[in-house]
Amino acid sequence: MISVEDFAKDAEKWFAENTPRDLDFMLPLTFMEVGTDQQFEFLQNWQRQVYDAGFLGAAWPSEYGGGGLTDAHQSAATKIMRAHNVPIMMNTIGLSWAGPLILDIGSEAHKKKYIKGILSAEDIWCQGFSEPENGSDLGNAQLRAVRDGDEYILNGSKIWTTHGHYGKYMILLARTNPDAPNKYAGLSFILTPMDVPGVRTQKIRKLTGEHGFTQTFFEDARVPADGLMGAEGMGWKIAMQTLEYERGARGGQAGGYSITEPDPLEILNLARDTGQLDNPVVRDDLIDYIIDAQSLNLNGQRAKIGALVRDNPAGLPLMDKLAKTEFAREINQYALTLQGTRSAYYVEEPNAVDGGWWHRSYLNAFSATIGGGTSQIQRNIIGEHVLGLPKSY
Amino acid sequence: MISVEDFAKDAEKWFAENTPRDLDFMLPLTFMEVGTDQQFEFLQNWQRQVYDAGFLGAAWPSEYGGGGLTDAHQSAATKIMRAHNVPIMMNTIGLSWAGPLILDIGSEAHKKKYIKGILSAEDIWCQGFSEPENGSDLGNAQLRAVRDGDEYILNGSKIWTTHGHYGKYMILLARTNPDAPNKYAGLSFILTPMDVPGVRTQKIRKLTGEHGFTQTFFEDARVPADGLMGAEGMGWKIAMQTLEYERGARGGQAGGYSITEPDPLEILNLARDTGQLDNPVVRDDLIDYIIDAQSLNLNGQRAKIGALVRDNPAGLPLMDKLAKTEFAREINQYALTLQGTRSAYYVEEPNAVDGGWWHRSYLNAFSATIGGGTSQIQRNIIGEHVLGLPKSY
Amino acid sequence: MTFDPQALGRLGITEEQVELMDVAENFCRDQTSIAAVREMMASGAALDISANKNLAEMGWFGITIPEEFGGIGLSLAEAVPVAEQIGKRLMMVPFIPTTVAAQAILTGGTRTQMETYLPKIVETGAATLALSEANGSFDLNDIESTAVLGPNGYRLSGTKILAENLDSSEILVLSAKVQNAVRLFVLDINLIPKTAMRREILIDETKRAFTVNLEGVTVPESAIMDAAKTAVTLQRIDLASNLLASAEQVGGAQSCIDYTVDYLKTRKQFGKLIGSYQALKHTIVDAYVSYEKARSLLYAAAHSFEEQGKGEAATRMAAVGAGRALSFAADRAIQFHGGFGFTYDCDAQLYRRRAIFHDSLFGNTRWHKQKLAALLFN
Amino acid sequence: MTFDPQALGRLGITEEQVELMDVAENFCRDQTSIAAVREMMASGAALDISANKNLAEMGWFGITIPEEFGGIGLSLAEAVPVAEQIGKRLMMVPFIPTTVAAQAILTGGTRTQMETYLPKIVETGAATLALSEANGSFDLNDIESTAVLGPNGYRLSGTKILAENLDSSEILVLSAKVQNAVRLFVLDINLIPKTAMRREILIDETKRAFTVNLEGVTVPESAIMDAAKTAVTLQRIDLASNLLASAEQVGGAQSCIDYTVDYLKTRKQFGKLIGSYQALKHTIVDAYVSYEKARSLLYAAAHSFEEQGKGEAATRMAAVGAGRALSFAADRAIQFHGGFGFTYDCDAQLYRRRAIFHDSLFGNTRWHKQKLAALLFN
Repeated sequence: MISVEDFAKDAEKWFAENTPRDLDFMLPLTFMEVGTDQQFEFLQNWQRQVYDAGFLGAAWPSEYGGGGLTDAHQSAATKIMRAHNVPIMMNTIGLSWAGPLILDIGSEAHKKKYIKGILSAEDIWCQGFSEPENGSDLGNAQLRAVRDGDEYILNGSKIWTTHGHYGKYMILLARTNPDAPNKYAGLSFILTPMDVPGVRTQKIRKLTGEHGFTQTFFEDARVPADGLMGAEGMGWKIAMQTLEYERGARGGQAGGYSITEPDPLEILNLARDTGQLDNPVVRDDLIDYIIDAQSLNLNGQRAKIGALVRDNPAGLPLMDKLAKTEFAREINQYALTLQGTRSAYYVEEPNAVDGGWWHRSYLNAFSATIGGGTSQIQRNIIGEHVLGLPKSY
Repeated sequence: MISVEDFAKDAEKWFAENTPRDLDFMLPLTFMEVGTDQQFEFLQNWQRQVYDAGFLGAAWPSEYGGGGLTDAHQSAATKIMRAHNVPIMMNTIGLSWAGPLILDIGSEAHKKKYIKGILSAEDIWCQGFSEPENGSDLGNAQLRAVRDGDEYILNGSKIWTTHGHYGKYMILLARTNPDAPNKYAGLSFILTPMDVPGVRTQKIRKLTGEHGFTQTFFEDARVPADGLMGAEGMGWKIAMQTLEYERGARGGQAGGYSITEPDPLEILNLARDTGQLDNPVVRDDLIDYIIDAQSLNLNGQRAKIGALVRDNPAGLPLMDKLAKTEFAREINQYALTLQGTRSAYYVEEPNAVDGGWWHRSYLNAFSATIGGGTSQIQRNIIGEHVLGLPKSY
Repeated sequence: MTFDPQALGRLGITEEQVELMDVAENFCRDQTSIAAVREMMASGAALDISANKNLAEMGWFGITIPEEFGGIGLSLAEAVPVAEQIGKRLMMVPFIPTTVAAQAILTGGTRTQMETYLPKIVETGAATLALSEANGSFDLNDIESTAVLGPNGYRLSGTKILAENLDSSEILVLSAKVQNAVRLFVLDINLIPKTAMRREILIDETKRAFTVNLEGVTVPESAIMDAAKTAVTLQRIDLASNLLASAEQVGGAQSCIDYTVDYLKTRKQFGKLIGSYQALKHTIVDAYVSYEKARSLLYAAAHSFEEQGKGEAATRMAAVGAGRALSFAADRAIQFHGGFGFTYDCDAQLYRRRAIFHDSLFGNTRWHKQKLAALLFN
Repeated sequence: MTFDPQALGRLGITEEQVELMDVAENFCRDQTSIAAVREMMASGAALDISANKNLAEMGWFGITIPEEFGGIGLSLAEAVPVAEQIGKRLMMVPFIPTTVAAQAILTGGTRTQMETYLPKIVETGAATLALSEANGSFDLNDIESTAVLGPNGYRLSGTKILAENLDSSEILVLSAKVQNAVRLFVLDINLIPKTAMRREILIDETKRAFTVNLEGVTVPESAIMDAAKTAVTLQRIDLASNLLASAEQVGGAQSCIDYTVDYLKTRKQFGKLIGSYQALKHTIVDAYVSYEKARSLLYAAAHSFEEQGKGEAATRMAAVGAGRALSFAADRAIQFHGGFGFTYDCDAQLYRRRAIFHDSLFGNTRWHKQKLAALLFN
């Protein structure tokens, strides 16, 4: 097996040569922000290239399409990707949720069928958890799945499906038993093809003006029952398990990274470019953002050092999403105040500062403070699971 | 009757001549902050002087000890008191709660017995609403009052009683019927003498280090039943009525003022004295406090102009306590940051800035963000009664 | 140290204001709806022509114009309730730039310019201003465009940005440097070729603004305004804009809060109305408190606008209060609408974009606070 | 522009730190309790003599002192976990001033001074500093005390404030101007008459500090420290104090949050545990998040303290983080304890007073941020 050092050297060379630069369109910070077909196709192609070069899924088993190396190899490559500020790996639901889950508890047939397409971005995956009436209350999902021989018949609707209109498969949380003793016990987790009759997606326009996600309607849609993960009634448990893959609290992600984190250097550059870096009030504000960014960065480092988190091991992982997404919203919002009269502009306006990037980033930042459990829900989770406070609902 | 103008002229002259200046001890901002006997006695004497001069209770009926003039007369005098920044009128529970209530619904005997002593500060009044187990949940008061002939027998305990150890009378919220259909319906409102056997007060030390209020214990204490206000079971309604007197939402207060409002001029002076007024970051912060102080001041003016509040007439009165008390806490807290190393000091330390005034004011500010319904309860009230949001508990 | 809180504007109201408040509230409610605004936004319409016509018929473009020029002859204080109601409904009418342009002409125009333009403004409401430039500065003196006097008049050069409603206006007030001194001009818009105007893409899609390339445009010598009054006119433009923009934002904050409170009263999650959760309830209460404070600051600014030494401080305070109230309310409105809040269909984004737009035009919070510190502490 | 986030301190830990963390946690828990602290507070005791003796026996006053002087020979990074645990228990021991005084002597003392004083410090922990003056300035160069060389040594003049634990110390580091240049001195405390010391009334009643009148005090010529090292020593005093004070505050924030969470889990109002109300729950979560961030900043500062160009920035960031975390947690702790929070008996006030005290000693948030801006942006 190639040494981690040599692998890192190869990665360094490859990304130095192959990272796309000077595009004439804006790249999204997260997969949720993909707003145009142009962005989508570019990123799909880019993930494919990284996979072909061996720097994505390096630690996944080679018999299913992975690189057959170790987590240390993949970490090294991922670190180099960050350092080169490369475009994100866009098939995020596949790479961080479905893939790890399938490798963890899927059948041999699942692994053969799905893993390679996840890595190569040939098969786009999406997630069907939220429903129109149950945005935060995932456990209350009502989409009905009725077993009929080798199939499930699906009826209901899922919403806020990122890449829904590109998706080949969906990880679906469905109600198989409406009479279960509690709402959670009636749920099942099903790998669902989206190209079957009765499945229809409808684009939803984001507050940015772009199209980013969809609502998916299921009308007597028949899907193979072998997509059931675990057993019927285990859906909630498995969904929580996938959340842990995402949080990185368990290993198993394919690597790469799917979120470009806000870098205070960028806002410093903006302040300098707009002539505000000499303003003591602005300097004072910027120092706050730098301290905050640094503390989040350090939280990440500390989470890996057992001795420094032993009193509350769940604390840092569980606060990560809240702290980072609120920070992103705030720093992008602040950036608008540095632009003077030009903050009146938006994307595609030639007079706009940085092409309207900051405005769009601010609006898009809500996708992360709302999606995947709102910041308010995150505070409940931290309060209850880390501090042991009583439930609020 | 003397004209308001002439009355105001007399008041102007009297306060110009008689307002005490250059005391060698600190005066409290509110009656809740009276921390020493020296302060208490000084303020009691001062209220007596103002009353004797005719500038307190000017609008209350002359047959009970008031001045027999109009609200306009008293308002003019009160305004002049504020302008001269005179010491507060300290018998606040009497002046703003008990007195107006007695004048409103008390018997002729009540009026004859109580009103004059309230105005002259000879009879100190205190309030017995909160209990140790029911700080915010006043409606759950458990102090038991059992009717026995012409008396009530009281058992239980009240807490956070300002001036409890000086008090001659208490306005008491007691449970006369434990079996009432709901917790509110079992309460009665009783004017209670405190110098009877079975009533014992115990001083509570405040976080400032001073003694400010008491817990009051009732053990088979017998009090005259003619202290009952309204009828049995109406206690909650009457208590809410007294709140309205306090908020000024109904007229009837004796006048004067019982709270010295924070003045941003003072913090400006502090910033100048400590050489911080040239620091652009401090200037920026101070502007926020000035804007905030100004908006609170203007809220008060606007509340009196019907056309400017008609869409939400309850809004300004109900937010007044929340906004002012949180502002006071914040501005006093901020003041500490202007003092450099000397902010390490506290009251009575010769090196302390302004004799430690700011530190004590900050700590005392919690009496107002906690007492009389915490800021959290205030937000519930505004949310429910102004915005019509559903209850939180 | 000149700061005296008592001197910082008191609050009061005129009978005319009360009257206009009533009329404006009813008028604006009847004139439009969010659905109609969204339709115009999508169509790319220049403005709401029908509402605008009705506004003109009510005489509201002339509220602040003296009767001798055909106006109603009231003050800016009376324009405030109108702007507030227009803001509440997100109406696409050029009330603010028109009123401010009229103020500019009244303050710094020659008698002839007043007689020429003011009656027209009352009639059509079709006036605007072109002051800002690509440097993004809030300082109206910080410009580079020039005007050079030649045989045919002033030959202009440079580029202006953020000229609101230019394509639907007839009269333009613009600034340019004449021999290194900033000067103001008022002119017929048809002196500027259509090809010199480019419609800009704004964060607030209910607003319209243009970049104007002045290269080669020549205006008659009579277009130049009174040199001695340039400074006071620029100051008036700045403050009048901020006063009316504050009113528009306060109105917007009100409807944004109402819109969100309605959702909190009807949307359930985890079996309970989400408005019963204190995380949402208390925060929207804070937004409401912030809005009420902003309203008080606004009415005080309106009341003391004309008072020397008070008007500026009161107006900048109102601008800070209004900007914060709307920004905060709208930011939280997006968040509290959850997934729906992240959609284009949710109105929360309209208010948030509106707040960003206003923070851009004549100074944001930081700018106003800096000006206030200089006013009050120096 | 020298700012590079990657250069701003990384996080790591030494085996010695882990070990000291364990030992310190157990030791401090066993040594004291809040009840004992309150008793000493009330008694006016100079310090917790028994705990102090045990601390000395553990050798902890010598953690950062090289072995040749009798110390353990570790770095300030290893003193951090000890200060954190001391802070968590509000222990009345002079760990911080002693450790910082030792750092001062190590950095700017002569060989003889090191040999004279450092072993004594290891043994007794009885060293402190007198630097600040009545002007309240955080700038250690901003002093007016003077030292004039005469036949019997330096004759001192001026007044020092906030000399911690002076009555229970044996060794003192102080600053005074010699011919207009700030210089440092180290001396036996018995050179200063008891009558020249006045115990101060501090906001933090678990701390002890003194005003010292230097008028007429003469110290031997040998007391003066190395002139060439004055600047670097003052810088070291500043940063070491802030590092350890941050640790003490982080520890305090932890116990303050624990204390409050316990109350939220047991106190009922309106029939429900108050910790189920989001107004309290979410706010204490925010305090907890702030505390965890402060901890990360603290450990990073410890880890990169000795690195040129990183140590200062990392330490000042830690100071900002720790100060804010404790101030916020304690302010909310008072509020969330309701009526009880307003009493002297509630521990919330102890933490709040502690935070104010730390904001006073070697720079508050605003001061550190200003220094950071100069470091990172200039």
